Amino acid sequence: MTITCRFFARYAELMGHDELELFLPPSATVRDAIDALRQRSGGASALPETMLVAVNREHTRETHVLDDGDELAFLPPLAGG
Amino acid sequence: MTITCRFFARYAELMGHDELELFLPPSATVRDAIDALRQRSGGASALPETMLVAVNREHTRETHVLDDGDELAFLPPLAGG
Amino acid sequence: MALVGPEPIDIGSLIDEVSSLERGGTVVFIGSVRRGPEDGPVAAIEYSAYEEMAEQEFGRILTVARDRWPAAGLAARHRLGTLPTGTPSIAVAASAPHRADAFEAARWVIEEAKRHLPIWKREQFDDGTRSWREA
Amino acid sequence: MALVGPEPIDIGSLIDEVSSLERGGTVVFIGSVRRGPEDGPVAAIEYSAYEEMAEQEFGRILTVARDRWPAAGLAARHRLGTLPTGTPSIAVAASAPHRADAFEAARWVIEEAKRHLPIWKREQFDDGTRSWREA
Repeated sequence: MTITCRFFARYAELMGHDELELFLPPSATVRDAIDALRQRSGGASALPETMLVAVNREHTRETHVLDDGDELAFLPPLAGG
Repeated sequence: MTITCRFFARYAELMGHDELELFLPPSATVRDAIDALRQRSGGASALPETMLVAVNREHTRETHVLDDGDELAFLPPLAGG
Repeated sequence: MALVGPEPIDIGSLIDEVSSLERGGTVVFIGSVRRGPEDGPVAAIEYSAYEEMAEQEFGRILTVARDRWPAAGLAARHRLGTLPTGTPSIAVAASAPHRADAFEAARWVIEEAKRHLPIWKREQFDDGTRSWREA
Repeated sequence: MALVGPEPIDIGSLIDEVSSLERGGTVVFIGSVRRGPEDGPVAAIEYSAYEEMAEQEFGRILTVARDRWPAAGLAARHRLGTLPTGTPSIAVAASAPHRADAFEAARWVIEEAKRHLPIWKREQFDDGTRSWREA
């Protein structure tokens, strides 16, 4: 299945871009997505092992099971205002 | 001695004016001034027996001894804002 | 700058007065003439004051507040005269490096002002009648 | 009306949005880009957001606040982009029949926004260097 990954702020800077498509087996979790990303070369390997995540704009946890077409966002620590 | 009395809001309405000169013996207190006022005919007799007062723009009490030339203000209950 | 007087309250200039680069948080309180279900058919409120004393007392309130929140910027106004419902009658602006102080200082100043300023209100109702409102 | 976006924050129109005759007390909070002794030589802050989510989260915060303070009027904005020191980045307006509610609602909304909006800051210093500021 295809997951759209989005990166913001420091993570986008690390990655060198703010969006990529990730291909994962069915029933993959957010944790699986993070592991798959961190095995890549380049900035992705420098991503933290645990990150704040949102799926389809809702905060969620690493155990969340992804669906095809989901938007998975990686959020650096928040500092609004 | 001469005391300038000032009346505000409801008290000015009762009195029909917002200022009058009061002639009092030396060492008269605020209480003496109130008593002298309330013995007058007209609106003054309807003034409350106790009132919030200020002498020369400072809150004070009925026992305050007045000086010649003082400004004695009678303040209805406050309701600013 | 008169703290008490007939001029309309300019919120923008009140904010400008308290702003500075070190103060990241600004709180403005605006009190307006209200016409709610508890208020009856209020058309306007006439505000009158012992002006010289109100000016002095409001100045003192700000002085005490500056002493309590030394890093804060503070400004305030109370308008006098006949103000139709919806019109601002009092405003307080407080800025500070951190927002908690800005909130506390603004709140403190408005509470003190409501309690201590020698200012009185007379309500004007839709039918033309008027009545003093005392706290 | 977008809650999050690049447009300058218009405090006057925020106040207008929450005003009504029944609501006698209005509190406005304005957060600006600060340059104080603790901040270093900050020239500007770049604000970036997960915009769709920030818009949704800010909307939810206001919905919860309206539920908690049903008589209140509430409005808010968060500005994005590169904002020089002194520029407002966030503003919240709350009005209510009584001022205690206006103060509480404004404070609650700003605290929630600071904690939950997916918005990030990168500081730009006088020497041209930049650094992410994380809470």
